[in-house]
Amino acid sequence: MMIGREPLLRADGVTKEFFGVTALSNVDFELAAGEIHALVGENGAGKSTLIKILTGAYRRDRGRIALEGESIDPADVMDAQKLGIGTVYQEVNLLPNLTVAENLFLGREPKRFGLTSPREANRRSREILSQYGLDIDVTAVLATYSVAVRQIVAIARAVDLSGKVLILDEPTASLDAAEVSRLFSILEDLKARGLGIVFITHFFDQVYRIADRVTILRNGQKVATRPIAGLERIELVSMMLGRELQEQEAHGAEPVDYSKKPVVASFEGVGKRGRIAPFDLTMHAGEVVGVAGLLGSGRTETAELMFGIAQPDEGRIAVDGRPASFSSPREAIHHGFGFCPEDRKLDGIVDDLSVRENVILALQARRGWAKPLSRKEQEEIADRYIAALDIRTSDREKPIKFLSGGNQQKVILARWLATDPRLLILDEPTRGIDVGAHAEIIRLIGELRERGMSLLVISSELEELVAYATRVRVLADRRHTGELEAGAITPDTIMRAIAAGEDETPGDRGGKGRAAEILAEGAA
Amino acid sequence: MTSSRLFPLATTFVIFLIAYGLCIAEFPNMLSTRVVGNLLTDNAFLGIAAVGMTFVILSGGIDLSIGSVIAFTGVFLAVAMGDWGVPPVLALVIVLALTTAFGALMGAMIHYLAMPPFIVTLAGMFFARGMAFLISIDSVPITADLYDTLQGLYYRMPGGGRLTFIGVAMLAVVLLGIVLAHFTSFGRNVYAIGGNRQSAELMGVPIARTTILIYALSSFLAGLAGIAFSLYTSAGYSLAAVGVELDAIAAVVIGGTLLTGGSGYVAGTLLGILIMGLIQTYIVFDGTLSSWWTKIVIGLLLFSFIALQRGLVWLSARRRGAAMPA
Amino acid sequence: ADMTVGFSQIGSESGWRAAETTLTKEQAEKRGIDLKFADAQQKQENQIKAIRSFVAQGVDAILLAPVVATGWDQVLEEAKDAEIPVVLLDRQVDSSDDLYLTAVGSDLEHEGEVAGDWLVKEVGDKDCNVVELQGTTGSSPAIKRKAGFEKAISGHDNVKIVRSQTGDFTRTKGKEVMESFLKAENGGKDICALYAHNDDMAVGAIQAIKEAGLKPGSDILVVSIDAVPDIFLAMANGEANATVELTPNMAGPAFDALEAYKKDGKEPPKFIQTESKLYTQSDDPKAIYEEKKNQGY
Amino acid sequence: MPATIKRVLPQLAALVVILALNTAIAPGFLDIAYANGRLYGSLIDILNRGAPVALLAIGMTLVIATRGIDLSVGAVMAICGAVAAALITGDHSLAATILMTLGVGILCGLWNGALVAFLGIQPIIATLILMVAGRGIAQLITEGVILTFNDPGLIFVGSGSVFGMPFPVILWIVIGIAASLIFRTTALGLLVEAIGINRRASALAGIGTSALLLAVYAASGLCAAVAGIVAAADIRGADANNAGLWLELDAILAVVVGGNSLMGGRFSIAGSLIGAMIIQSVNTGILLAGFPPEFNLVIKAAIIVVILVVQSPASHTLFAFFKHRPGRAAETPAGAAKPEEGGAR
Ligand SMILES: Nc1ncnc2c1ncn2[C@@H]1O[C@H](COP(=O)(O)OP(=O)(O)OP(=O)(O)O)[C@@H](O)[C@H]1O
Ligand SMILES: Nc1ncnc2c1ncn2[C@@H]1O[C@H](COP(=O)(O)OP(=O)(O)OP(=O)(O)O)[C@@H](O)[C@H]1O
Ligand SMILES: [Mg+2]
Ligand SMILES: [Mg+2]
Repeated sequence: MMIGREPLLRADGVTKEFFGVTALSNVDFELAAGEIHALVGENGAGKSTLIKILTGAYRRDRGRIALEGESIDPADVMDAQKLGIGTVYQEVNLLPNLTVAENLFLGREPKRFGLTSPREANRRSREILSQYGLDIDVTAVLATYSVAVRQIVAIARAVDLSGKVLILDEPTASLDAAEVSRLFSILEDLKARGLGIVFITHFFDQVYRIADRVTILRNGQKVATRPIAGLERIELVSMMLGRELQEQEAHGAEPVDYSKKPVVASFEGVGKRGRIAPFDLTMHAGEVVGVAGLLGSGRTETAELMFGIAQPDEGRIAVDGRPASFSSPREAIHHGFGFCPEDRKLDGIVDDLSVRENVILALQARRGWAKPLSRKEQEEIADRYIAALDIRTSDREKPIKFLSGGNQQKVILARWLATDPRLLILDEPTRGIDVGAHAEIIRLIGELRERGMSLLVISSELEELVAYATRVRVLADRRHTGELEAGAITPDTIMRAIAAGEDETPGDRGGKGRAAEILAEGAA
Repeated sequence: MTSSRLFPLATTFVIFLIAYGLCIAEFPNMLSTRVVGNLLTDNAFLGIAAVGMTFVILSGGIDLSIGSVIAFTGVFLAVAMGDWGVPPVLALVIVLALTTAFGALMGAMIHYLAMPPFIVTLAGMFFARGMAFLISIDSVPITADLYDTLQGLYYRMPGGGRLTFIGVAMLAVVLLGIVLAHFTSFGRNVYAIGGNRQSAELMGVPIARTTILIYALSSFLAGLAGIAFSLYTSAGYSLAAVGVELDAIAAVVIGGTLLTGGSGYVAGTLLGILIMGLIQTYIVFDGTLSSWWTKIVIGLLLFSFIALQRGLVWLSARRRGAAMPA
Repeated sequence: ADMTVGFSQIGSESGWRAAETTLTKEQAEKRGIDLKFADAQQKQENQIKAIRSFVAQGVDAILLAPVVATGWDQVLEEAKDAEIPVVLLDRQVDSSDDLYLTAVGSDLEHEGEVAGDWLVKEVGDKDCNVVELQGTTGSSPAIKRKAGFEKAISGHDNVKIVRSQTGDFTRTKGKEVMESFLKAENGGKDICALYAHNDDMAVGAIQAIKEAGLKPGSDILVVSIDAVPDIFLAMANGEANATVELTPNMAGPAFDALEAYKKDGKEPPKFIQTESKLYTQSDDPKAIYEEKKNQGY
Repeated sequence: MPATIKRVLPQLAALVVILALNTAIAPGFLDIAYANGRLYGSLIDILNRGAPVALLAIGMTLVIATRGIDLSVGAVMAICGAVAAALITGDHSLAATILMTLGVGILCGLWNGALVAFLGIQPIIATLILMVAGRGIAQLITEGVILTFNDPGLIFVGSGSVFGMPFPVILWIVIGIAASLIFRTTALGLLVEAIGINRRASALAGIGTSALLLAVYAASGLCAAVAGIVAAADIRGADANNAGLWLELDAILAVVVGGNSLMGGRFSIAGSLIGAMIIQSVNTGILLAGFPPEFNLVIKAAIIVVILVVQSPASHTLFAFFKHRPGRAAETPAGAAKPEEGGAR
């Protein structure tokens, strides 16, 4: 396309080592003005590292970066921002203690008479966010909003900051379909204005939908840069993995009557005022209940009540037919529950501890402090899951904070698998996980189900739900509005059920419009 | 809503009013302009220093050196004006420059050497008091005319209370602190660093400059507090203001600022100072407590304030949760 | 009660001060005076606050045991404006003397001198290396007791201070610092006498001397100041040689003066000096110990 | 374990340097003599005088590992010293006295722990309450006087000796080793580190964070109680006014000089103990040097700064930078401030 002309942003021979482990070796990268350039690769391939180097968050060991032909050397993120490069890093790096507006305008607060003007910042924030269909109180602190909202705010900030280049590292990891299409239309606009956009994702659909070119990284090396047009999907995957990927079975699970199977736990009229309306849910052994809904529909809240993180103010819980109540996750775990949380950075990883320690943490906590797992047992468990989930780490003793985002996610998953729970709740388990591992996790869920584990899986990825769910709970506006039985589960039916639920209970997000949007989206 | 962010602050204010009311019920004399004037004047130096401490704590740090810096300032001023014959105004300028530079140095060590603020400022605490000792171990009176003038500047309120220069200066510092915290980029950056240093860095906040400025500001205000203290006592003494850092920290925290950083208000600090002053005044008015009961009662009152505050905030969080549409 | 008196005490940093507080309360009770007690926790600012509160409260008189000499002008003036007489206890201030009614106390420098004179007499012409345990660096007793002692030994070249460190007026530090003095001075063989700015440090140091295998009181002479009960116990055992008394009953003379002033406006002298009495082993320390034991030290 | 030793190498190096300095200042510093059934010498003094801070540092290490801090230990020392003196002079047996005193220490710790774990009060303020009130409680017990006692058993704790070693030295070494064993041979160490690094995630993983916090503060109270008994026994009296005064700062300093992070997480008790000895060596060195006391604080400040600067991660980077200078000069300024070292959060 733009060949011949000087690219907007260009990196030559970028190399980066961390404590002797090579994360990037001799990577070249080119971004043209007015293009959307996808960056793909397995977990730990070096994508995030590359963009951190481009934006001055890391120093490179070797290599050259040029913006519009001029050699640049951003010493920190501020430098990069001044050069017109706006970035959303993988872990949503905003400040939960500041308001939405303050987050949007940090570092470039609107001023009046030399002093900052919060009023003006609030006004402009509302304006900006409305482009993303987000009508929220911008004077509330960010901590009160869900991961998804934070993600949108982060994107809005980066877009607003980027004069020339916009870099997005897995921006869509926790967005639903409607949010994604809104984001894409904004990206198209920016592209038309001549911005260069780097877009990292593990969703190939999205790559094909929006990108002009794609660069593939593998093991810290660049494999190729290709125009999307004419690139076969199979080819893309094999370039990324360095091998062929077995074709995913996209059909749903066999319709089996699970109601005959033993009941692991039942929840009757369990609810919490202001959080989630009372719901009934019976979990049988050997079934996977998928949970679908829009952002903020109350999926996470449902899980939190089931796991004792929040206490219901009404309803009955029974485990193995006996009444139970848990006031803390610890008690839930003693009943054989497990919960892999959505926000891995805040609720998941214990960042200074090693991969080994992170894996065995829940198991050890359940055994009690007096019965330590021996070092050998710990190593065995860790090694088993590092192999099973293909966790990319140079060493099981590496602090988890030095792993790539997707690999951290796998470690947290391993933590819960290691406890071998009877009821496992997974909140967005495949967030940020690459295609290879994604297929692996879907296979794993199937296997656990066959072994008789009961699973509740929350996911925004409908295809994924279709692949493993034996039934699907549908939530809208903090209510359980419906359920799809095995056999009737397709992305389209789920979408319709969500939309129907939204229409029933027009909530703060303007139900009608949303429902129409979702359906339109589903049709596209 | 913003009002919910201000809730802890409002709670603290209400607690203060109730407590004052209770005191008056027991000792009607406490409702006099003298007591009000005293609250401001007696706590002026602490208030000024606590404003600086608020910024430090908002950024997630801590400054243990302020008490020593106050002592150093006093001794330096006394000896400079007395023995060395430095003109008073010049001495004031020099001492503020010295303390500010001292704070900047601590900030630079904290940032560039990645050392914990607690320890850097602990060393700073030893150092500043040590320097005060080196200048003079005696308590040195200050006799400059400037001091007489400033001490003579007060407004006599009806009822005999005095609104003194240093009391008003403290209020002015609090006001400026509020503006600095909430209406400048520097203020935003302080909150940002306190929220999460790494994120702030990735959002382009100038960490190095802000950190150095924060500690420079704190030491500058400690210097100013030292000047207020020397006006208060007309003397410099190297053993003065021992433990003031803990009083300041307590005031900041009682005022609703989180020690983990990123959340709190300068105005809250003023309330914290007033609450602590009220506790002391109450104890003196009571006048029956032995030395040891004084300590125990201060501890208990401190505990009740904090527990009450937490209880109210907790209750309101529950109420607000329930008020949302189910 | 016909008179309400506010008493701003420094704190309770030592047994001596606890005794002063106890005796003051006793004296007040005996005379039917309503005493408002305020403990300043060693902080001048707290004392100033307390005096201001006393003024706001409208007491009839104020007793002040000032933690430091400087910085009282303003607050004393305020008390004077409110026509409340102030009596200083046990330490002096450097304010002009029309700001307070009178000061009751001993002369700190004189105490040091008495201790020094005793030592000079005791050793005669012999060479004597003295180690000194100072009070809290910068505190006025530390400064004055040091100066007084030095004045007493000046001119006697055979007596000289070879080491001087602060023991913070505490037993623990007294012991620790004495241990290092002993190490530094040839296991203590080069030390002839110890001068401690208070008895507590001396008591700690005596233990250190004993643990080092020397005999306090004979191998190393021990002289200190305050005359608290425990030092008499040590003297009775022959482990300490002399102490200079600082009486904790400052309130008695203070109340006398106040009552006289209130009754017929009689101005007392500006300084009522208490005696700095020297006690040695020949003063029947055992009996004095028994007598002092119950005075609230 | 070589890994453990490697971990404390910088601290050991610092200790050696300070001791070397002391030797240079005070001739005979290294001499150790044996007399009256015990060892004498400045080195022994350091071990002995450092005992209270070392004991406090053991508990403080654990508290700091949970991202807390315990300002009350000095006051708890005073309380426990007073309790011990009151009990022993009240004709209780030595065993009863010591057990009850330790119980009081644990109680104090539990109070702190409850404020932190259940009321969610920030540790520095939660423990500030007891720091202020505790000394008052101690004075209430002694009524402001130094409560002296003559019980030879209790005195032995402060100035007795076993095999020539002063008993306090034996105490802190044994307790230090015991604590390390308890925390390292069970899973406690790991769990404590986990809650210090990420309390939320730890709770979600099923760790009983509140119970653990209570236990850790109780342990700190227990250590303070032992230190309080040692301090009182040393001077044969409970000095409620001054026992343990400002020792909390020394204990925190010891923990940090020992290479532990105030941000919680990974901890080393051995490191803290060495830290305590470093601090005591500085103090003893100052005393031996014979400077006027006005200089004490400045010297102490300077030495602390030097030790910490040498230990700081940034200076390691700087050191590495000078050792093998990379190709481009512009690449390494202030490397430590970069997130790659600090990691996420
Ligand atoms: N701060 C760090 N310290 C040490 N190693 C690191 C650090 N950051 C990244 N790495 C390593 O560099 C490699 C590349 O990581 P990077 O985060 O760039 O992967 P990624 O392609 O973004 O993966 P993902 O899709 O999981 O986000 C990984 O092996 C990771 O362990
Ligand atoms: N788009 C939105 N607009 C307004 N508020 C939202 C939005 N999305 C989430 N929230 C808020 O975030 C909070 C978290 O919701 P919750 O975690 O239950 O959602 P969820 O269904 O789990 O969705 P997800 O986890 O995918 O964000 C809710 O209190 C909700 O009010
Ligand atoms: Mg990544
Ligand atoms: Mg969710």
